[in-house]
Amino acid sequence: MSKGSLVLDALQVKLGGFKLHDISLSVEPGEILVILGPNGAGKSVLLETIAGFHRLHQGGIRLGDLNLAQLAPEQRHIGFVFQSYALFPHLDVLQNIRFALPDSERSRKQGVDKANLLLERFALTSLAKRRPQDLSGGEKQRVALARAMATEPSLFLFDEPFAAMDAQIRLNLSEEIRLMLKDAGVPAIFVTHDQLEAQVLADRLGVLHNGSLIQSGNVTEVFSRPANAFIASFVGMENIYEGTVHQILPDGAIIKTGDCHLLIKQQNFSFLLGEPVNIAIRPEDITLGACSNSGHRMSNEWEATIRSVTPFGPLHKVRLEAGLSICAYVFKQGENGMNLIPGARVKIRLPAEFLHVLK
Amino acid sequence: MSKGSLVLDALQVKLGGFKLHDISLSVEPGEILVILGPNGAGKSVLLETIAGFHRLHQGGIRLGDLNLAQLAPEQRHIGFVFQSYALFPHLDVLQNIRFALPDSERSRKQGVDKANLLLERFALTSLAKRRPQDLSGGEKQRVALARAMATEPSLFLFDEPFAAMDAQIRLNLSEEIRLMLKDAGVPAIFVTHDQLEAQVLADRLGVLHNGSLIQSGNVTEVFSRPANAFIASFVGMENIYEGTVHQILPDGAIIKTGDCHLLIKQQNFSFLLGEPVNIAIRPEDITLGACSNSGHRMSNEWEATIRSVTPFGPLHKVRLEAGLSICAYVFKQGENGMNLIPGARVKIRLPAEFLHVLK
Amino acid sequence: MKNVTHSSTLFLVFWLVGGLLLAFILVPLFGLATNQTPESIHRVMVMSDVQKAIILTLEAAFITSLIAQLLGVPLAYVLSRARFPGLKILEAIVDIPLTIPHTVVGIALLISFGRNGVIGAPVLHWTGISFWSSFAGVVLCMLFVSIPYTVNAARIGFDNVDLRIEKVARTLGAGPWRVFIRITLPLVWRSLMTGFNLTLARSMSEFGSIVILAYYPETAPVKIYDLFLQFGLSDSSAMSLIILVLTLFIFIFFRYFLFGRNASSGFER
Amino acid sequence: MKNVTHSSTLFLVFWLVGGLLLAFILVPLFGLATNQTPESIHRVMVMSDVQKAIILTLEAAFITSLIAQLLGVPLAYVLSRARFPGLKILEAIVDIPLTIPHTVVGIALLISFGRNGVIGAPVLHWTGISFWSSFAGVVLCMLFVSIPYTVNAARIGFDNVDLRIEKVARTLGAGPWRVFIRITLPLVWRSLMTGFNLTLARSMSEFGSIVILAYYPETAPVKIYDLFLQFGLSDSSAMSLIILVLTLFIFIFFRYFLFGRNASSGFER
Repeated sequence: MSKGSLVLDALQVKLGGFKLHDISLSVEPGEILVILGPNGAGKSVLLETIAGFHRLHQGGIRLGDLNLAQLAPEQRHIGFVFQSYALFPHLDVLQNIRFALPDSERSRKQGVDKANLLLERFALTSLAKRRPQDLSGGEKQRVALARAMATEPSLFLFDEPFAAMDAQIRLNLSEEIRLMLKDAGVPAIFVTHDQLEAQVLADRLGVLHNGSLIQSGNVTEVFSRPANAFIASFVGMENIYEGTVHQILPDGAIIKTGDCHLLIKQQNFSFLLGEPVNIAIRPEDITLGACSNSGHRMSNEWEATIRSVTPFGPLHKVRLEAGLSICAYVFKQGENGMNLIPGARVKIRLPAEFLHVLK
Repeated sequence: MSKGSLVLDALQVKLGGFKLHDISLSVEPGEILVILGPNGAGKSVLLETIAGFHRLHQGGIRLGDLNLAQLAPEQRHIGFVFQSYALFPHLDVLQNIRFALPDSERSRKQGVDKANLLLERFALTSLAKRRPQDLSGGEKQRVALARAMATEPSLFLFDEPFAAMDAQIRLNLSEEIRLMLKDAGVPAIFVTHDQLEAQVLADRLGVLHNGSLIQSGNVTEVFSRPANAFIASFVGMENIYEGTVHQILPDGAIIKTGDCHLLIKQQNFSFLLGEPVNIAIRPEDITLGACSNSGHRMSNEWEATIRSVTPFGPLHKVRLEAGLSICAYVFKQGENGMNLIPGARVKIRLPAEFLHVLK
Repeated sequence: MKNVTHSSTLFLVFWLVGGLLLAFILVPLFGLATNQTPESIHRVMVMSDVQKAIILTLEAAFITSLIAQLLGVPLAYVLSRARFPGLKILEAIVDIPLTIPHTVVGIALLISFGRNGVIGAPVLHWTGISFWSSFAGVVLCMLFVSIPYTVNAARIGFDNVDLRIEKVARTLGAGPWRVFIRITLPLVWRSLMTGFNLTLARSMSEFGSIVILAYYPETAPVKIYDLFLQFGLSDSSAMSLIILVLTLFIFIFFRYFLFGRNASSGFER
Repeated sequence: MKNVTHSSTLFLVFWLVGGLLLAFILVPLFGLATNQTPESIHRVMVMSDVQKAIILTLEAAFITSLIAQLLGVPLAYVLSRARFPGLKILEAIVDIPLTIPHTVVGIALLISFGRNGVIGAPVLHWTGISFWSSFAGVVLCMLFVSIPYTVNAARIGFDNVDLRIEKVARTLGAGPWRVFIRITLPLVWRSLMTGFNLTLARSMSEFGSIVILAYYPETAPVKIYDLFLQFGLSDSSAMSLIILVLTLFIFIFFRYFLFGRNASSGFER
């Protein structure tokens, strides 16, 4: 296994009416890059281009010292895990794995040993004679990973392998993949449209939209400081408001939205006085508390009226009205002596450090 | 619209190799019953039996004073919303709705007025001439609901209408459906395999597994006191341990699991001394705090070691080791002065009132 | 290109082989076209028995296709919707006409539908219609050999209709007939037209059974054979070209203009 | 029953109509069977030219089906995988033989592949093989009329292969040929067999083009026609029954025993 990093350099692909625009990125050995994007963003096209199934229009792909763009797919040594795993339905588990062995090993003792080791490592020994259709989702994943490992890949690509699975199973399988990748120590790209999956898997995150990489960075960065309103809403930032820059402060600004003035703490504040902006905050970053009179407007504290409380997995989603329409998450236990029923008044705080200004 | 309640009386259906066993339930006008179950549990079969597409093997179906079992599907006045909505692809929105008008109204002014009212009520007036393939998911849902309302149904059935949609959109549509059903004031059954959807929609919840209704009750009841380990794991109770009844107390018991003794508060504790049981607690019910020495074992408090912390939507999922392997959720903000990094020691508390003993 | 880089030797070899096969289909057709003179075509075209044969063929094939729809669509629907042991056998019966040599079809139809046949005799007695050497006999032969195309095309259409769409129509208050006519039929319309076109083409092309049951009145394929036997290639090849152009015209008309792409392949993709 | 209660008048009426159609297919076959005496069957069966015709037909149809696979499968694969303007035209060309009357096929093949034909003449000169009144001519006719069945059945198979399976095989280090042979072919095997069976059946049933290009050596359908012209129904119907039983046996063998259910319908469900 060579341990070079993957570098895409201003990659362009044209495919029918669809285009990938100037994708540049790099992934280090042992790093997992998650590409997050809605259906049709070009996620699969990007992976298949790296794997050699689409002609480059411009740009380059390098893996360590290798110029991948010159090689056929079978020469690139890429472990590609497809949606639903794409196991060979006419071969059993062992045959699926043996297919991936190099020609020189396949029919020799070395190959048999290697296949057996892989079966053992992925806990598949007892399933060796099963056909893919008789495997569970988790077992299929292990076969797909074992098969990909048999080629000793220098790069892993994952194309939404969990698309057809239940939420519960997904998360367990994500964790399994993460452990295996960390162990393999090669670069990996994982594409998904599921923000939860992205969070669980990503060392770094890129957001793909209409064939362009519109933001990349670490997970916290993208999720709490999305570059624009599209990303904000795609990563579940339910509270997005239009406003204008009211005053610029040394370490932030005051934004006017409706009747409210919101204090923002943000380094490198790059907007102009009076400029229209969007302002966003994640529901889980909003603090709710019992009503008191200590709040004052400039610390982003108000009284708000509860409009509805709905269960939301382990949380409750609370919709509030306070001039702005606000959505917040709280744990189930009625903490802090609050009375969470529609119509009740509570104190809310939008911490200045979690408020984020975007285009 | 008649406003009778739906009563299923020991209903049995045989369909090829599949069976529904003795399903008894009732749904009041204005009430939403959610049937939760994995794929293949028989959820669709149950709904289609109520709608008249499968012959009853035994048992009865009544809606108010009507014996539904004697009627053809077209005589039952049921608003059935199918997976992906099953709009008529060759008809436009208005024609879809007009198809559902009674013969006596369809070509008369009364029918035209009614169709227009429905278009207006569901904000579809501007889409009246669109074909289903040109509608978004939310628009399709509104058409499906308007079409079902045109028949003035006495019962609503929903068969996983959101199956093909993104998580974000699902939740908005669930809330929309809930409002409409409350307004219509007829009984409604909604089947799903998604626990989040179930929580958002349900007045009452039933769990279907292998053709049997294995638990029913209100949402909190099923989610925090599942009847058995299958339900517990299906509703996301990640912490399930095997143990034995160690001591029986007036208002609960002490359960021994591994080296730990757990105090349980549970009315009507129905297990015997020494009996093997499962014991479960939801991750969000576990309290984490900074380490101190005040905890003592009998209040279910320990020190634990953090194994991993992974982002989980708005929360962090913390895996801990404390004799037992424990999973807990915390908000992102490192509250309570804790230091949430792998290897750190924290205090955890498993509140006795949230620990639940099951078979 | 469909997502795979196709520059390998495999695609080169396959294109060469495929091109050979396409040439094998096209060469005889071009050969037929280039072998004629305008004069010979004109001479054949104005022959009244040639004109009669062509009109007869078109009429009979069209009537056959209509009857096939009337009888075949209901069968396709029940085969698509019903589930019972023995279904496979009924499906196999529908395909039988595809497998029987055409002259065997002619002999079998002659025995049952001829003047003394178990069906032919009573029909002749009660209605005066004879299948021997008659228009009815031509239609009978065409119907027998082409019915699988109608049923199978309709069947594919019905199989592809989402059952939930039929079910939701029922819950909206429509009985089975209204659902079938207002919902199901419009959804399978293209498949039915595919079947109609295939049935029309198969009917027009039939020769072996017709030549036995109803040599007269002559259909176009029979007339070509007749001309070939009497005068060799000259007139028969001129008439062949006329028929070729006519059938290709109908084929292209159905496939591209009337019912959209792929409508005539019978194998929906 | 497939989820819908089928007790309506619609299903009753449709079953009646469908039953009528099934009866229409079966009655002539039973009529053919019951019209024979064991003696007449025996007499025909031992006729050496009848035996020769049957063996010739089986041989020619089998060879045709093999050639069709060799030429048709590569074409089906490129049609399934390639995307380019003009693809629709190539697809249409493949279907042309379905639409041409059989005697027109015979005339067209005779012009191009006859002794003086643009292809027939050089082939005769260089290889000594004549298509006129020869075994090669029989295979030629069979191939022309049946090639769409091979290509379309294989095409359906290739279309249904998940492209991701071929792609993943490439990423695992297999070149295009290895992927095609080890992965794609096994996955479409049943479709290829379906095509083989349909091609075999279509080849055995052909009469119209053979009777023009290669009346001799006589194939079974031609021999039946010959017997019918010479001796009327007696011997020809006995031979028809023999051929019917033979073809149905092959049909059932392929459909149920050798390649599993549905293998012969050509319309995969």
